[in-house]
Amino acid sequence: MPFSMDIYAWDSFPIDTLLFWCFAAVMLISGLCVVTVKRVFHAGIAMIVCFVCAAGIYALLGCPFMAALQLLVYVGAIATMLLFAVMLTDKMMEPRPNTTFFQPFMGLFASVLLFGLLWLTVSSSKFGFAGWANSTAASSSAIDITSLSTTNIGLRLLTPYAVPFELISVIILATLIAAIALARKEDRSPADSGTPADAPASPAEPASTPAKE
Amino acid sequence: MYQLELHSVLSVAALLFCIGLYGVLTRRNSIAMLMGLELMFNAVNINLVAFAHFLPHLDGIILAMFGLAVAAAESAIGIAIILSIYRNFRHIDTDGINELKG
Amino acid sequence: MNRDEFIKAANQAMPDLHAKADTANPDAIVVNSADLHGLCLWMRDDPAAQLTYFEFVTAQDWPDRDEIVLVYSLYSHPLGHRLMVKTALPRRDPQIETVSDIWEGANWSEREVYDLFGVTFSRHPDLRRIMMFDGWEGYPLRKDYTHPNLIHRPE
Amino acid sequence: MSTFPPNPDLVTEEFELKMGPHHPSTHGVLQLSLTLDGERVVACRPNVGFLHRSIEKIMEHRTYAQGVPLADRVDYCSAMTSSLAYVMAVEKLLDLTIPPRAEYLRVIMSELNRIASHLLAYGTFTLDLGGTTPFLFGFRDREKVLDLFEETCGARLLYNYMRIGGVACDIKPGFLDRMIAFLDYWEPLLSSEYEAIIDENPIFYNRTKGVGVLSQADALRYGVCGPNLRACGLNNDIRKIEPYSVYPELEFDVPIRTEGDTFARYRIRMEELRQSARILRQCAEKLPKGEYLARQPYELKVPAGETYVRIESSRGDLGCYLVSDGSERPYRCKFRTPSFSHCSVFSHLFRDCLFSDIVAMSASFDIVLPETDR
Amino acid sequence: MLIALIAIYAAVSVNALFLIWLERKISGRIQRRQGPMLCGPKMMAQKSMWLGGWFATACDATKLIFKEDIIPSKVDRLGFILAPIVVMLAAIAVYVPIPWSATSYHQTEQVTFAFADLNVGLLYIVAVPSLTVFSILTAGWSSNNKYSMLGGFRSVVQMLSYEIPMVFALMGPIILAGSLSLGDIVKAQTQGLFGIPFLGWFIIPSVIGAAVYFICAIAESNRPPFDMPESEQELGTGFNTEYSGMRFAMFYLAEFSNAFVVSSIFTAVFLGGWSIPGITPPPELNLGFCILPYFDLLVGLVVFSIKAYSVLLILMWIRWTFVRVRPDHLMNFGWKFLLPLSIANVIVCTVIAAVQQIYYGGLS
Repeated sequence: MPFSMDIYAWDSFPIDTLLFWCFAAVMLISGLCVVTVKRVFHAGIAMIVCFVCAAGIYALLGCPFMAALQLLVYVGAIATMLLFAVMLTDKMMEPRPNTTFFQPFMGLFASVLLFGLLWLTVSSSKFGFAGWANSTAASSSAIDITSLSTTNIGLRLLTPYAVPFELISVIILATLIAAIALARKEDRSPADSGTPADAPASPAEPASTPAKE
Repeated sequence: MYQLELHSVLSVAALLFCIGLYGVLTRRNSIAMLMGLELMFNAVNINLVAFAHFLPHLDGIILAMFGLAVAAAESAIGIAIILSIYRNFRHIDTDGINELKG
Repeated sequence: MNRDEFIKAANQAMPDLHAKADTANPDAIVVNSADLHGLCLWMRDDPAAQLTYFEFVTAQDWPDRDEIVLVYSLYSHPLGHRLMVKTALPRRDPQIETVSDIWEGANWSEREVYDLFGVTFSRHPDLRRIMMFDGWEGYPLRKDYTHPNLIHRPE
Repeated sequence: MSTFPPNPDLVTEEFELKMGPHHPSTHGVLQLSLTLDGERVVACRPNVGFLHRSIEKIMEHRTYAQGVPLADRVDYCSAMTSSLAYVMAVEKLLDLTIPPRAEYLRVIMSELNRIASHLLAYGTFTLDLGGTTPFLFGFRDREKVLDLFEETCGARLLYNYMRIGGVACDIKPGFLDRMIAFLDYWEPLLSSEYEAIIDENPIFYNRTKGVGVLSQADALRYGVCGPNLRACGLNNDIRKIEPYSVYPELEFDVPIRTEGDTFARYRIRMEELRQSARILRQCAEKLPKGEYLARQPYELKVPAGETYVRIESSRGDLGCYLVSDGSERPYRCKFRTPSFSHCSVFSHLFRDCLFSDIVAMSASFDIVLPETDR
Repeated sequence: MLIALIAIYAAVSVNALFLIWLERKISGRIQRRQGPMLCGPKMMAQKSMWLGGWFATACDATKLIFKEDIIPSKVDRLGFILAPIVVMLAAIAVYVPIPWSATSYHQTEQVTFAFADLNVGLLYIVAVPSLTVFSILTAGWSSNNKYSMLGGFRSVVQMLSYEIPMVFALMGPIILAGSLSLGDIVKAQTQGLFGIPFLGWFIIPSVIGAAVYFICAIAESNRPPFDMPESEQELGTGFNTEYSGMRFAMFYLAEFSNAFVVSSIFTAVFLGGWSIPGITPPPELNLGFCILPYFDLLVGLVVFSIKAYSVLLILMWIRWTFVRVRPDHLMNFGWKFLLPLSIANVIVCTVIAAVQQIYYGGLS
């Protein structure tokens, strides 16, 4: 058994392109599942499969740091939070019809149109990078910005991009406080906030929208 | 032909973006809408990483990481809002929530 | 304090009680069911008696005398003496006031007597069958209790 | 008491959870219907009666001698003491004095039974908290006690050893030496193995200190007895306050603690194990020679009358209220069992605590379901 | 490529089987009984207690495989089936970056012998358990019974709140070694600290980090004393109550392979992987050591497994002596005690790394 992976002969067979297309295919299929599946919990699971494949694609595109981060942040935190939200709000056993008659076609039409537009711009443009790359390579910063190794990312992150890095931490702190404030009972808010917010069920289903359940 | 070209990655990301958009537009359950939104964020990140790989320039990844952080913050706030809506209306159908009194 | 002092103290504390000594049980007094609740209150609060520990309440079914005799047993830890109180109730529809407001321990014992003997305790917080399931009819520990699939041993 | 009052800030919904009759930590078939608010227990309603064999009804159709095996089954974890209560009630009605050797044999057997039952309690209590090793220590040594029982009365759980007027059979010649050998082997283990693995363990401390505190007033109001009441600081050991059989001649002391929480109840039982060993050593020396049974006619007729006898079983004061109408069958026989009142305390005690506290507290009360349901 | 994957899977499952047997023997020994003695050749059982019954886990595994695994009717089928698969996937995926040994036979410089020595090794190791978090959540929710839901929520809350102190605890060695890849961390540990050759292991400079990581690792892999989620006494084996047969075997194997992974990461990061203090040559010097081809590879492998199994024994020893922790103590302990401790550890390690850098010309 070859004792180390990285001296395996890569170039004889385009394994990474093949892998890329597998990941892309699985990602797109699970993406479709997310939008079409009846039960939201299954949509959640499909979304997680999609995130994992995206992490695979990042690894293939030469930056494993981003792949690990994606796994950690998206699959570990955001997806778990979404699943928690689904559990809190969804009644498991009675799947409800989720779209009215005309709505899917409008959405379909809009997104297909957008995709056509994007596809045209992408395939027609010629990305002439050769000239551009070496012109910026000799720029002032000591870090070699062309090699995507983790140490370079770290250095680049903290020297030229130090300010946005701190800003991001402020944003996350603000979200933390906002989320906690939202989760508390609203009856703390001043009395004139209309119907008491924590009445278990809103007094009357708004007559305008017929109950669709 | 076998080498990976940029525009193939970009088209995949664009397709994912459109799927996310379709999800946001058609889904009635607001949590599923949020999931569609997350798909769109992912598509954007794939684009950024693709440019970082082919250019090759480091800023793509750094921007992707910032994008990641903001997406996480945004979905946290989204879920908090949805849960407080659920507490008031007992359901989270996007059609049902149209009064502003709150 | 043995039984006779109890009777003297009880009669003296509640004039229209006229508690009598029980023949069969050496340390039991007999009281009529109406003023049992008053007697129990006195027993718990009186410094001489201090019967704060409720042991059990049970019943004896006497079909020939057509009565159900309730037996309350109380004990006092500080003073170390015991007193048993007996009252007689008619067999058809035995009804008595609950003592679970005086001692919470009585709650479950009274539910058991209700379940097995059919004595209803008025003002009992949660009078349900405790041993049998709720749909059971009949009171098993009564002497004349029969059940379709009850097989008597050949004498 | 580490209570968890409802948090006014969070809007939560309660849900009903039946910790049903078939559950690993309810020590038999007890159903606790809990209303939970997330991890916090809002209210608890124990339902009993799943193991009701109506022993009192059957006793009314059996002669007095046939009642002894039935009395064993009232509390199968310490069968000796439950049949002892019934037998002493009958003897009190007959006002029969039994030979001193039988008295001593009865005390030896009930103290051995107390050790076996407390070992069971120690094992299940630590098992419910998650420690599997102490469980095995407890049961390994309990086997040795059961061997002693098997050697004398041929049974390991329901011994049918007590008789009206004495005991069923005399002990084998080498019994006392084997018993002393067991005590010598087992007593040092108490501190070296049992308590060493559990007592100084900080996690055990956090799980039991200040959990399930029962004040003395509440305990008395609900009729709690035995080690659980001694944990609230009241000496209610019947062997001391109403000494019966030969206990006045034996000197032993009664462990008392005042905190009244789960840890106190656990400590009381461990101390009682040591006291039982001490009693057994004294009985081994003082065992007189002579008759072991004052034989009674099979068709025994008991004069009409009522009596209530109370003895200290391993779980508390076990009473037998016997009514006889002169025939050879008891007219009414009521067993006042400690677990019945301990179960009724649960609804008062399990409020504003955590779901995992329930397991610790119910295990510390050492309730046994046959006693509760009779 | 494919052979390597099959090799990992085979090694992991055989290892997990062996671990289950070892666990039962150790627990037997602690409880002064013999553990499984019956399955397996008789004469070996007579010879010594440790040889008896080594066939037990094989019998268990085959029993579990052939047992009919029931899928209860009211269950969300997709989540129910997917959860054990993802748990097993995550349990195996974590093995990839572990540096078993190193050899300098071929190249001029030491090459770590691992399945794939990623240069984001430690981050990958922290990222993959988030898959187990998701699968436990789905298992608990989709088996649609109150107990498993409670168990699922408890385990997710526990794993999430112990992930943060774990990451901070691992930060110490990363700073000291200057790289995320496990191979480099082990190489950095071969040199001494402040010039003294023997103090190379990272457990010496970041002792607090080692202790915090050890506790968090126990919590992450749901092992006692933190096994509140699947405590039989309360929740009836928590999230895997409804599982039986092969699916339950998957959860069980995953738990044991997690335990082994955790102890091997602890050896790699804190106990100096395959290096024997003082004897293993620093990475650049490669000649003197390999007498036979791949000899230093074998020696490294033996040293690594000795250390890994000793840490595993401590894990098992803890499992059978401690009582279960109550969830709210768990949370207080995690957030209020471990987190500040691990942050303090990061500061201590940065100071040591700085001193190392200035006076002794850096580690890696």
